[in-house]
Amino acid sequence: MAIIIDNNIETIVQGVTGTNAALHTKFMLEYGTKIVGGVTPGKVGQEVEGIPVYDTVMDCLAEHPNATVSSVWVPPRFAKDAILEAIDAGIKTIIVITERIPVHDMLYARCVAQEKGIMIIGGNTPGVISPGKALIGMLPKIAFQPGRIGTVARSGAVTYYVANSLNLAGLGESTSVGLGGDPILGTNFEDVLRLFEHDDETDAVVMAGEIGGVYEELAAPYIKEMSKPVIAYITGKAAPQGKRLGHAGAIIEGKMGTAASKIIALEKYGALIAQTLSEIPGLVKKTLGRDVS
Amino acid sequence: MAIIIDNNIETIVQGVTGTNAALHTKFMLEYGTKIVGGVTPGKVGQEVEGIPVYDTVMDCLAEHPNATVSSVWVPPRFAKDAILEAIDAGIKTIIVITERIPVHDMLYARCVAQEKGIMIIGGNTPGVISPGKALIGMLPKIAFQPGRIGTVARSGAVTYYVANSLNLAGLGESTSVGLGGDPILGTNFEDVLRLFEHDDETDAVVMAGEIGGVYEELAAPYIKEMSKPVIAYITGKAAPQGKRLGHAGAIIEGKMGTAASKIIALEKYGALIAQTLSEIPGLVKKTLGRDVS
Amino acid sequence: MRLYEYEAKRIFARRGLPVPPGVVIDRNSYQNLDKVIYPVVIKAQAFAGGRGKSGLIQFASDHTEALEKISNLLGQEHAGYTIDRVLVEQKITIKQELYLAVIIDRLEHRYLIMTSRQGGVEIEEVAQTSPQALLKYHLNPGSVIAPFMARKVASGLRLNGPLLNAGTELVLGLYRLFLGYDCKVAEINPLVVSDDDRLFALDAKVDLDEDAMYRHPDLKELGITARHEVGELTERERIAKRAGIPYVDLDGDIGVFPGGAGFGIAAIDLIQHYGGRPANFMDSGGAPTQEKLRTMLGLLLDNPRVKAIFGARFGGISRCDDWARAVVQYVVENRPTKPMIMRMAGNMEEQGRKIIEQAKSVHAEFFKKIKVYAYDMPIEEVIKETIRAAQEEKQ
Amino acid sequence: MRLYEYEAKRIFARRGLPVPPGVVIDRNSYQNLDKVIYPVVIKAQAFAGGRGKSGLIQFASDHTEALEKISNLLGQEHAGYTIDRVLVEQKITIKQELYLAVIIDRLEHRYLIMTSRQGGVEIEEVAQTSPQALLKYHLNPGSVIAPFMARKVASGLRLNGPLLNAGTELVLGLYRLFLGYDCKVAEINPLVVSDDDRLFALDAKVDLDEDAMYRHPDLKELGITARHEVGELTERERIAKRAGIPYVDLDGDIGVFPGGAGFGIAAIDLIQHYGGRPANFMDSGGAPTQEKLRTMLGLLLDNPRVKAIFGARFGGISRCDDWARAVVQYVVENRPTKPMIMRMAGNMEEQGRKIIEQAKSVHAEFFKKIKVYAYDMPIEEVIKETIRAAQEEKQ
Repeated sequence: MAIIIDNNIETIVQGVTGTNAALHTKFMLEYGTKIVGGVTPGKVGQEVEGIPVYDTVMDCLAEHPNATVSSVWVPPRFAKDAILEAIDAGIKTIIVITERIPVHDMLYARCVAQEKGIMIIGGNTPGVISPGKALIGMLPKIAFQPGRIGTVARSGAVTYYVANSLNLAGLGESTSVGLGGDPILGTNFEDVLRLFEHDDETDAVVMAGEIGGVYEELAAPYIKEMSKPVIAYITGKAAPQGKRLGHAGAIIEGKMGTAASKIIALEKYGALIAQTLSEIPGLVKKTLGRDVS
Repeated sequence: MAIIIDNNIETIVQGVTGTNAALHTKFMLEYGTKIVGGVTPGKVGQEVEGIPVYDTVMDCLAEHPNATVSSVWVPPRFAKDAILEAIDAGIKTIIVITERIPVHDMLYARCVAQEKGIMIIGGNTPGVISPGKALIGMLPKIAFQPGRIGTVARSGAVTYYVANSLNLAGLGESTSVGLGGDPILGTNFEDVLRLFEHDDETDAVVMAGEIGGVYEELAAPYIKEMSKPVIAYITGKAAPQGKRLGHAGAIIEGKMGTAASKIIALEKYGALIAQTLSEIPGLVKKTLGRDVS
Repeated sequence: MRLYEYEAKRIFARRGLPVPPGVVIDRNSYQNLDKVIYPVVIKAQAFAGGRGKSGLIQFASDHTEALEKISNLLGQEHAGYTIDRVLVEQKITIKQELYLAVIIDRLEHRYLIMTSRQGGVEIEEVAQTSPQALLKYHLNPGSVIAPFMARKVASGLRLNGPLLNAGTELVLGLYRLFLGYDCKVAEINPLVVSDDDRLFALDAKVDLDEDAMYRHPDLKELGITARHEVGELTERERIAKRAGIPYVDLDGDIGVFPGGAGFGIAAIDLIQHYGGRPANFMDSGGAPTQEKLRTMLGLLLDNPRVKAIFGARFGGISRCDDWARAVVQYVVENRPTKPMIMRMAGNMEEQGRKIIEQAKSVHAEFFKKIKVYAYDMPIEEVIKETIRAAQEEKQ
Repeated sequence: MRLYEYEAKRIFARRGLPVPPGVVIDRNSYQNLDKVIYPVVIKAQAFAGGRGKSGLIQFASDHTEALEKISNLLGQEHAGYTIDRVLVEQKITIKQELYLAVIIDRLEHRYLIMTSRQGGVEIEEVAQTSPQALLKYHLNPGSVIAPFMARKVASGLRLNGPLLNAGTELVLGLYRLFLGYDCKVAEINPLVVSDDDRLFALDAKVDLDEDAMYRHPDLKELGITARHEVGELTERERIAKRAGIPYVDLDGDIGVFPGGAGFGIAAIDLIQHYGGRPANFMDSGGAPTQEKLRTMLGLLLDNPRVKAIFGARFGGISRCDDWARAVVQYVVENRPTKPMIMRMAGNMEEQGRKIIEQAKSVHAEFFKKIKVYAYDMPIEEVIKETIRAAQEEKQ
């Protein structure tokens, strides 16, 4: 079984009637993801790509009691409420596509989720894909192929390029997880590394971090405990200080969050550092000592 | 061992520098209660009746780590904070003398206390006395004598008159508990009945209720489970509807909280009803079938 | 403290909750009627359930009809109170009547949002006849309400489409009003959907916590001040309130001068039990000053209905000597002629007794009808003697 | 988003936190100096630690001295930015310097109140040299602060007597400001006790969450608008911001036109890794419109420093055909002469390729220096080619 999502999970889409959400609902369905319902307040009775729309998550789960995963596509000012609603209704995994959620909102939602043992991924995640099984989010399916390498990254496009370079080298992904570009994340590198470590469909992990925050540094000590190799690719070496680079979380604040500090920490605990995207597949193959696909 | 307070407990006084609190600190000390410290913000270094004053409960407990009981005498607008402070600092029993605490404040404090397993008595309680052992609050010692009857009442003066009539008949009290006259109480009749039921120094219980709220009705079913007799005295039969009678909690709201409804409930579950104060000692003696002192 | 409908609706309007456009009219403000749009509903401002059945709610389709019905209502007596004001509102055409309230659940010690699709009737009735029609949502004290929670409530009322969002806003608004004004009850019954698919609070019931009113200075701006939980104060009650003395007028002839609220309640019971009729409830509170004690005595002795005074002091917080001093000073200054039968026990009893004995020896004539018993006299005997004294006075 | 000291102090003042009386002076408001009481402190408004050591904080005892020092400071360059304003404050005589801050603890994901009796120095230093001098109090996200908690914090600073209550109010106020304005940091360093036993926030550091500024319309009243986390925007950055495009000027010669912020960061790294110099960071965001894509291209091509463009589109959320259409339209309308080396892969790649091929066949002369590679061309090869193209252009 793949981590986080698999081909047997049932999922719902919050904010399903929005343009992006509707488009990607289509893509997800095409990929085979089991979307059972959508939620947009005030729009009960409508359909999106044949999926029924409900006013509340509670109403939706009343009709589809097996849904355990939700993706959240609502505008940032409604994201906190959408997450809290999902938790209240009994959703177990919440994949938050919405970007630029106010920091205090996300801290609060994260706190509630943690108290109740709920997994939040994101905000500003491109989503999660277990190639050939299920896709939740807006990752382009063309960038991924089934395989035995787990990948985890902060950024969406980097997630695609990492998988792309693995695929071009004949490797594939067990699951690819986008943590998200926002500064406060529901799930961080260490959480996902732990999942991959215990996943028997994964042989090695590629983690792609970027400037800002301390999630990479925090994960470093766990890498030493892992039985599986970790290849790390950190971006932002050329980044200026004190300026957000697109992602709300991608900023060097004072001495915190530089690419150098992350690389030093990861290397210290045994991660193999890739300087470029193109180095990644070579390092994976070298560390596994064999050709895997 | 008596219920709630005994001669070995150490106690502190919040709001100790107020006129009433200072006076009753004197009376409590004279009675033998072990007051180890007082708290009034901004007054560290002062003394009240030889007791040192601290700025915060935390500071006080740092010096007197064995104190487990606090009495709260601060003005109503500070009561919630004083209770929360006591809970935060690790106090286990909080006796709230302050009256007319805003309802929402008391509900909140009660909720926090309950989550943490802390006992609040009051607000607007005259206090608790275990005659001959300890007194916390402002009960006049002259009204009480050691004995084997537990008493519990909403009102202060009624607590005195009940004990007074027991004493005049040669009976005495194991512990007398004032629940308080405010509408939201930290501890209610049932809680105290349970304590008396399991107290081997108590043979029978006198409970004195009054109009307003439903605490008497809620306690009634437990009386049936008790092995000890309960004599109930309920006041407010002559009270008009919709008017607060002195105590914030003493009001008949719609059909709720009448003396009649309380008496019917209590009688149904086996309490003996005293129509007047003077009937109480006779009923106690009759039900115990002997002369106890 | 229960508000009149028009007061509750002023708070609603301030918080942006939808109420029908309307004006308040009393005997001096008939001109407000010029501002209404007909047809109108005329609602007598009184604390009464079932106002419709009692004729306290009327309809008018033009100015003449409205004027006639209003002047008819103003001044009417209802359940002991005079109707001083009516609320005149534009008539809303009702498509559906719902129920929405936020209250304190006294059993659970939590907040409770209650809704029902059966609005416009007494909610207690609904609770008894069809409890499944009542939806309940609990919240912890002090907690904010998340919008999704409000939406759940609105959705439970089966509001949908644009009405779902309007309903969500209304639930949010009512809950925040409940929390923000320290309410014990904030109820809308009926909450109506109009024929043009809008929501209106057709009636509004708000019950404030008098002890928290200091936190809400804006209530004064809205003309809302402290009074009885339900109903207006009498003249004596107003005087007492100003002096900080809990005091309620009753219709008997025995003035009650107790110490402490709880025993005050017991005292009026006992007087009634032994065949007397109390003239009042009173509470001296924790530790009354001498001045306050004298005001209290004045309230009783100046009341023409009062024939005799029952007094009791169990010196606890308060001291017997202070009490005795106040009584003596009042008696010497005011020379009351009504009998006063009292008991004094507790802290500083001996000192108090000396003060009274000395005053008696100097001013024997003022103390002819005044008795002050001690610890050994059961309180109920004192009550019985007061009842006898009152009966003698009447003859 | 880091505020200038004077902006932070305006928020402090609005919330009733004690700041020394002072005025802000720029080149056009020297007259404000008439309002100050001497002696004064003159503080250059710049984002820099250790302003004292860099001469950015000066003192003056009269008007002449103040004028001279201010005109000296205004216009100075500091760490890449011009000093446009000074804050002139009445000088406070300091008895004691303390430290107080509310921040987000990124490890614990909770709020953190930090205090130290060693104020006026960098707190990181205190944390390293005497960690026991740093007191920490955690609170859960979104939770209100109880007054007793604030008192505990003030008491931990060993404030007592009347200062304890002033300190309690200050902690309450700072925490509420932190929560109320969606701050990431609200810091007072030093918090001083003056010789007359009053508390003052002598310096103020506030870091706002730009993504929550929509909740605080009053910031605009205070003249506070969105900009870089630290520092002002360049002209191009301002244009980009208005168009909703994350864009940061760098000092190289290769314009970067990526899709997605994360790969934008990777791209400037890779350009540098292979010996090139990026001219900018840019992010097209989730699913950019064609108009936005054209604005982005314009920002790069109109920049005289830019010699060549590196472009990349991995069609995910966004589609290759939309991207191709935007590129073609821009090229046809603006006929850029700089080389553009790009790669397009992903969703709707085939359709996109057709659009470009067709345009090339019609307008071959505009596309001479433009290449659009496909899925099979590794992205780093595209970067290397762009670097070569830029070098050729320079010659």
